[in-house]
Amino acid sequence: MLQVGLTHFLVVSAILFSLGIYGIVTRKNAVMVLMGIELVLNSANINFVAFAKYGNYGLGGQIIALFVIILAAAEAAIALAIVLNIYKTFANVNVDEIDKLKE
Amino acid sequence: MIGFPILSLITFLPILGMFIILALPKEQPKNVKYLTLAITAIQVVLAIILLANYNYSAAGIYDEKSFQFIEKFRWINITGISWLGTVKIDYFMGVDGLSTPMVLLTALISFIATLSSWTIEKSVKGYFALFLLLDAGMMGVFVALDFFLFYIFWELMLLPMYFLIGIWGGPRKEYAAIKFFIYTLFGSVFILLVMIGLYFSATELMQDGARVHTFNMLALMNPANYSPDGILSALNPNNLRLIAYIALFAGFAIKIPMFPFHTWLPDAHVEAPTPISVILAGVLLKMGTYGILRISYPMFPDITRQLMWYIALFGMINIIYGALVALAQKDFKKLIAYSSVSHMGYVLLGMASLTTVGINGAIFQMFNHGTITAMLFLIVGVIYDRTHTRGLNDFGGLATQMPVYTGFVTVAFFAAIGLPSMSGFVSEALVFLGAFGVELIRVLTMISTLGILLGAGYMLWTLQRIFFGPLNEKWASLKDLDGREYAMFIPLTIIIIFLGVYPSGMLNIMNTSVNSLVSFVTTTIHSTSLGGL
Amino acid sequence: MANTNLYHSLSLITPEIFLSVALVVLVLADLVLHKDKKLIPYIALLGIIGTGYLTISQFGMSGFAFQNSASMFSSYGMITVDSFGIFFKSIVLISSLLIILFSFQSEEIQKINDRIGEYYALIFGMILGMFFMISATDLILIYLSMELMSLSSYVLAGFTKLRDRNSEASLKYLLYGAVSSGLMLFGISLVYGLTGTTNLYIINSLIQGPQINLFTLAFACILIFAGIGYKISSAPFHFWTPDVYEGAPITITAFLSVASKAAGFALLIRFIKTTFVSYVDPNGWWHLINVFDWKTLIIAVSILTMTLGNFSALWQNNMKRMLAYSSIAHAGYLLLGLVVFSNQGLIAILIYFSVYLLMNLGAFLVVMLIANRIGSEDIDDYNGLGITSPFLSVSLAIFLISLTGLPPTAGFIGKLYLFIALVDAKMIAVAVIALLNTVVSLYYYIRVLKHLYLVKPVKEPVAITTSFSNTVLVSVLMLPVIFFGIYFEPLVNFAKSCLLILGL
Amino acid sequence: MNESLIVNLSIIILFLPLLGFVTLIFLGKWIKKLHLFEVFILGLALILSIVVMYAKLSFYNVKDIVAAFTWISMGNAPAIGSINIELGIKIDNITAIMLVVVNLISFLVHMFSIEYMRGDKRYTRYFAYLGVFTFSMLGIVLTHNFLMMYIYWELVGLSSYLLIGFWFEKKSASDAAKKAFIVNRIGDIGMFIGILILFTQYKTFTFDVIFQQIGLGNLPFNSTAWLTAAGILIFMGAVGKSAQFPLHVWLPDAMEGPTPVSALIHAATMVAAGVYLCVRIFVMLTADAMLVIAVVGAFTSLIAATIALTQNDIKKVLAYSTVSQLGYMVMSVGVGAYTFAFFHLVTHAFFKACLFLGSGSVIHAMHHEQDIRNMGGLRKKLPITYYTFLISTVAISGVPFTSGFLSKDGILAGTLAFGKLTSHWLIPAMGFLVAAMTAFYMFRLVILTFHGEPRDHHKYEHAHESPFVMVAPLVVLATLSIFIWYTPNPFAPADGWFLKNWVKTPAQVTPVQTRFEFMKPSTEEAKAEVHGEITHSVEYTETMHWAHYPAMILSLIVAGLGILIAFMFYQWKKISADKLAEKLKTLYKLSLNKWYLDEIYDATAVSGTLGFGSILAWFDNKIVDGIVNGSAHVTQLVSKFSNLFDTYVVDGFVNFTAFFSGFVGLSFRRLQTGKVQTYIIFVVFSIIILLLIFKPF
Repeated sequence: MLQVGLTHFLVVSAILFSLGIYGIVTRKNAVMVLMGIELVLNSANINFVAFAKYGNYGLGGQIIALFVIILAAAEAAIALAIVLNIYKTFANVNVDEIDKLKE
Repeated sequence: MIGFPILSLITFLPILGMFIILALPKEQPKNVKYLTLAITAIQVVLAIILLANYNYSAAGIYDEKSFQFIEKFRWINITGISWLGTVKIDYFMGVDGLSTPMVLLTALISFIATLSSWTIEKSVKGYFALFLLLDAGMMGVFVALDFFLFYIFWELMLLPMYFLIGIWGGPRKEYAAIKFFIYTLFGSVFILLVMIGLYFSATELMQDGARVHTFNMLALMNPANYSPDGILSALNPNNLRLIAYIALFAGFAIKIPMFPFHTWLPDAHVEAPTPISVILAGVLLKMGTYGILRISYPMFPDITRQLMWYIALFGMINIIYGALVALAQKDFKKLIAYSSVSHMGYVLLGMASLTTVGINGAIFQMFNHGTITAMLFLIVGVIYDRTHTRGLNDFGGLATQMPVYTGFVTVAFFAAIGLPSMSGFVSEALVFLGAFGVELIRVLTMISTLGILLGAGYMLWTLQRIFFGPLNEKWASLKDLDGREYAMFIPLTIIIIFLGVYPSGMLNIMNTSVNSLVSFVTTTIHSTSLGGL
Repeated sequence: MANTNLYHSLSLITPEIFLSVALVVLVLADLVLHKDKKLIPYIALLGIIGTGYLTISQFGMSGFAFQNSASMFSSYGMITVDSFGIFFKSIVLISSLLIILFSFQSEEIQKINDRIGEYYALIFGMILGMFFMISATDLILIYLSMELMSLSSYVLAGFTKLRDRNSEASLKYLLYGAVSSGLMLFGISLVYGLTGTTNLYIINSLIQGPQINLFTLAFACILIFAGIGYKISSAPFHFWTPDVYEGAPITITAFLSVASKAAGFALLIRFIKTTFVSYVDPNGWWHLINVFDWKTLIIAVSILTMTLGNFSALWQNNMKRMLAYSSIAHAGYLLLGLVVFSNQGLIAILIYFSVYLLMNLGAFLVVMLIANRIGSEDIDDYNGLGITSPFLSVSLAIFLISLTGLPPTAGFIGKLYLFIALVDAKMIAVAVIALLNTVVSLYYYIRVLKHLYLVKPVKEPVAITTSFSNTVLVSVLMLPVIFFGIYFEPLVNFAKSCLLILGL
Repeated sequence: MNESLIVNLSIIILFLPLLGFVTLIFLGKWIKKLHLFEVFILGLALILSIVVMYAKLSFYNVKDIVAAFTWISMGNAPAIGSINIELGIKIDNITAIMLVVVNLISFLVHMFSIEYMRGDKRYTRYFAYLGVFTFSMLGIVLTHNFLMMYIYWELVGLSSYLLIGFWFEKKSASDAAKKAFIVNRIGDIGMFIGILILFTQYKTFTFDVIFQQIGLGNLPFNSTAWLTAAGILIFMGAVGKSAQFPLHVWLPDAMEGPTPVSALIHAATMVAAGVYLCVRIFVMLTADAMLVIAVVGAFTSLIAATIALTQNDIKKVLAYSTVSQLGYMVMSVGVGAYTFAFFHLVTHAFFKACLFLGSGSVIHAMHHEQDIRNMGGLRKKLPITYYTFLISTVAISGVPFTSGFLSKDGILAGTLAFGKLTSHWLIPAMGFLVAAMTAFYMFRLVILTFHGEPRDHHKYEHAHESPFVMVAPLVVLATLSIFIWYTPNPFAPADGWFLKNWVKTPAQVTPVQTRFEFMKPSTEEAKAEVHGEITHSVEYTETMHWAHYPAMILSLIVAGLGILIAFMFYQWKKISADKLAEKLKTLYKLSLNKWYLDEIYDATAVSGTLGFGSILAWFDNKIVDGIVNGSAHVTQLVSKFSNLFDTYVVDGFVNFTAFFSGFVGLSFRRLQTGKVQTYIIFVVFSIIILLLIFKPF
């Protein structure tokens, strides 16, 4: 019987983290990039909860995860507003085409 | 002694003048000029008062008691939390035989340069405001006895100089100005670094018995003040003292300018307006050698003794190289600029000798080069004002057209060649006498004597190309000197000849100090140097 | 017991509470005042002044707020009030005050007058975030406060929406910032996993034990440093800086370049000092716990930062962008104060920051005033302004000279103290590199002066007259730059009195 | 007449011409006929100097009068002791005589110039320059130390420069002036280094002190080699000023100056200063140094004589003859014939000044024609000039009853004695050869100029004898070329008052082992020498006596031969000069073109220096400055690089990431990335790199 332990959580978290980074750097659509960011945040959340659970650290980890989730929501709200704004100005939300500011 | 703070006055008077000028309405260029003239004239008067009250037998150099006109009070007084120590910086000014000639020179050259600035038409207010700021900076460098204060004045001149070249200069002024600025700043950051290093290596005994780190130059000269674990203590195994010396020297050498750091000079001179060239050649270049004598020598006597051959070598290279390159110039001003390089080589050579005669000669040469080269640049300015060309081959036969001018030119040129009866001869001769007496650098000295031949070569060739031969018809309507130009040339000519005939007039001022400096540099053993160098 | 603890904690964060109230008042005022929003900036000013009063009244006070009574380390709280924090809070407040005053003058901001309430509310959000950043000693609070600040600033960067580049700046800032904070959070989670706590003091005592996985810790440290490094725009996390600085409204750029950086630095210093320093010896040297080589990391980063910043600035034609790179370079200099790991270095940072505040805001102010009139931040459009607009040009010259670090300006004193710290720590090579960087920096600062004074303008440059209030504002920044350059005793004494970082 | 009066008078004599200079320079513009003031001053100086000479020679014949004061004092210098540089005058017999010679010739030249220079646009200026020259020359004569010698040395160089280039509108004149100054400087450098050596050792410049120290065995750097070197180096000054080979090239060119100037400066006085210097330092010359001096002198006289044979410019012939005669004097010092060197200096000054002024008179009469091929027959038109010129020519040729005979004969005797004592026979051989050539070319000059038929009739018709102020000096100078002024016996110069009473060879102070064998004193002599009683070894004196008559006979023969041949060629036209020239074409060309020395110098030293200067200027501009600018370029490049860092390098990372991503197979699509993402990629990679660097194991 497979015993689910800390390592498994950490592996999942690492995969999520990597996928998140990958998404951030490869996705064209700004919304998809934001999704990548969410993945990174959630990988951290998994860490927090897993550590709290398996390290017997009390409830601290879980509470932190809650904070992060709330914050992620706030961030998403602002981010989407900005993306909307971008759409208004550039008529698309492709992050690689928004490069007027350079050099 | 005088009842008023003469050194502060002579230093900060121009700054006061600057503020007055800035407050003046824009439409009064004449008033601005007269005000500047008045201020520089007062400076000259103050310099004369200083000289009149000067005690010729006080040495100065490392001994605070024998400095004159001292002004010293606590400027920055940060009482430390125990582990930080205290920061105490003094506002410390004073003069001795090393600085007095330079103070006189600065006052004189500023005055002459003001006269020469009369032709400035473009943004007169700005020009003279910057000019006075520059004046203050120069004066400050020569009277400061606290390294920190010295450094502030040292850097203070950079900016006005940049603008004075950059705004009122010739066609490539921007290039020349930035080159000057970057180059000198490059040099001065090394000075800054060594200054901080010295600060941490030495302490000064306060009145309350505590020892605190210090920027006081005189304290930094005393080997007893160095702690064995200080960064520039001779016990430091990494030869840091040597490296620091070289860095400091390089910082000053750029100002001199010493080969191979000299390339900013021709550009700066060629592009700068005449009065600024005059200041540059007359005073600014002296700061480099003054700094070496005031700071490098007494603070690092051990390294100085160790490196004297190299200093002489660079002196020799400057002399010969500058002269040879001058020979090849086709631009009058560039030629004079390179002749400056050559002449400053004598100063280096004289300093390298570490003898009374040589160093007396070096300081005297600093003064003389100041007056003579100032005159040479004024000469270029006069001709450039009238013809707007400086090509050596564009002239010919001007002696017929402008006899009085030619007369002054002849005086200046022969003074530059080192003709006896003019001041340049005495200083060059003393330099050679001093340097030749030191076996280590004798061969270098002998090679350097070629400089007096080459000097005659390019100067006389120039004289011939511009003034002799049939008159170039293009210039048949040139006017000879006017009253203002007489006023610039006559004082310089008188000084050049007076000091050529009676050099003791200047030598006596510095002699005591030089003797003291020489004995200090040649005999001081850094107590912490036992294990190191 | 718990209540007294709470009261005690609240009494320590009165400035933050006041800020929050002011924030709410601003939002409400924005709702209430539909048409005439003239009052709002004054409310903001009052808010800053009130906060300032409360902050200053805390001076000399020190203590922990929100201690975890359940823990064995009950004496350490999430928030630390000490003079170090108060120093940085003052920096933040002074710059906020000035930014609000700038906003009065900025034409960019005048154009969005209908949304002015949001503008100030968001600024207050940023300030609040910064305040918590400065005093936070708990990783989670650090993260949250950083996010609070960031979220407000993302919006502000694109607030005016007057040009494409506003929105673009906003988006870039957002994406970059979100990733950085995400990385940082991941790092924090690792630290939490290693130690079971997020309190810096407790982490400090725990990592001195033998059983810590050093590799994980190093990974976590680098991730956290990436998060903070992005805030202080140190290389290699600085890439957002030029784009955002150029795109954002100039007031916000100025604010980011000073206040945000100050908060970031306060955080970095406090984080490293609290977490990784085992003790401070009587001579003021900080002794690092031997778990991660912060010293080498920061030396490398600081040299890289200043070099990249300076070299990149050389070719910039946009003043804001140039100042952005210059601010990167200055972050590099400031990091130098940290690499020596001593109180001497800390003093240098504090002095440098005080000076940096004046000269950098001054430079931005003049750039803004010029942009108001000529509608451009392009350096080529500055040609000939030196003659037609002497006051602004001279003051810009003074600010830039001070940024270069030449005497007799305060910038020189800042650099001097940095180099003094370096030489004191016998880090001569680093000092030499930094000095050479100074020489490089002269080139681009002086380039501005060249355009102001030396280059002949193609068309007659406009004469920019400054209103009385502008003159006062510029002078308020310029005079101290000169005054502290000549007489820096009060500056140093002030910095010295702000050294205290509460620690073990 | 006491000492202080003599001193004071000397100082007055010294400064009178300077007063004239200053007056003329500043007031010349406003006051007319001011030049007469200068002439008057010179007359006054002449009278005073005669008084001084009389006083010195009569009352203080063996005692030197010295007066000095401190010019520069350097206190008590560390490790050196007190250094005082003095100014002062020393009047010995030589000085006293030179004072008169200089003032007399100067006065006569002034007088001559009044008419000769009339109408020149810088008339007053000319007299001013003459004044400053006279001042400097008197300074050389009067000084009591090396430094002042050097100072006045340079000042005469200046006045020479100004006067050669007086007609600076002519390029050749300003060229010549420049050349004179620079070539002189070459010699001066040597002299200066020599002085440096002496000062370094003795901390003084004063002749007497230095000589005394050498006499006590205190040598420069304790080495006889350095003493020799010092002697030779100081002699280099004389090589320059007295136009000795290889620095003689300036003197013929210096003839571009006004002719009276040539007479005063470039024939009679300034060029003789080199010889005067040799005479001054004679006592410290070692055998090696003397040999060098003798060889240089002999070679110079020979080479100049060969050139003079073929020159056609009247002044050029005289110029080369001057060089040749100066070589004679220098050679004389070298062989130890000290007294005759000085004697010849004085006699030569008079007759050569006369020759030059005579040529000036001719040129004046011929309206500035200088080529002797266009003259001829002027004897009738210019009788006084002719006769005075002839007397001087006879004198320089060494015909009995002239002063030239006396002094030249002494020199030749000296060389002969030297040859016998040291077996350096080449030196007397050259001496006699030169004597023959001198007689030849001088008479060639006289014949071509004054005898025969006029070759340019137009100019001849207009020629007329010069006015009184011009001929009077000629007459005076010609008179002074007669033996009677120097000795009652025209065949025994040594018996005359000039040599017997006034000028005596001083005692050598050099260490005995460094002297010529014949100059080493015997034991008794050594004792006497200390007291300055005996100067030369008995052996030398005896040999001189032995050489006297053979030298006289030989010199008579060679001079006669030279004169005879000259007449054969040019008067009687027995031999065709042109044909001979054709036959000896190479030699003729060599001589006519002055051995191509100017060309060689131009091609080597001058072009070399200028070329080197150009190369260095290029080096300076391109390399030294280039390094600076190069570093600026590199900086700019780096900045460009880091500036483009964002765009390209980061993009590179993107591409790499694309490749990398493709490699792991997560996406086959080509990645479309924007700028923000590239930044983020960079952050991620930075973190990885940092982790790799800072991983704890």
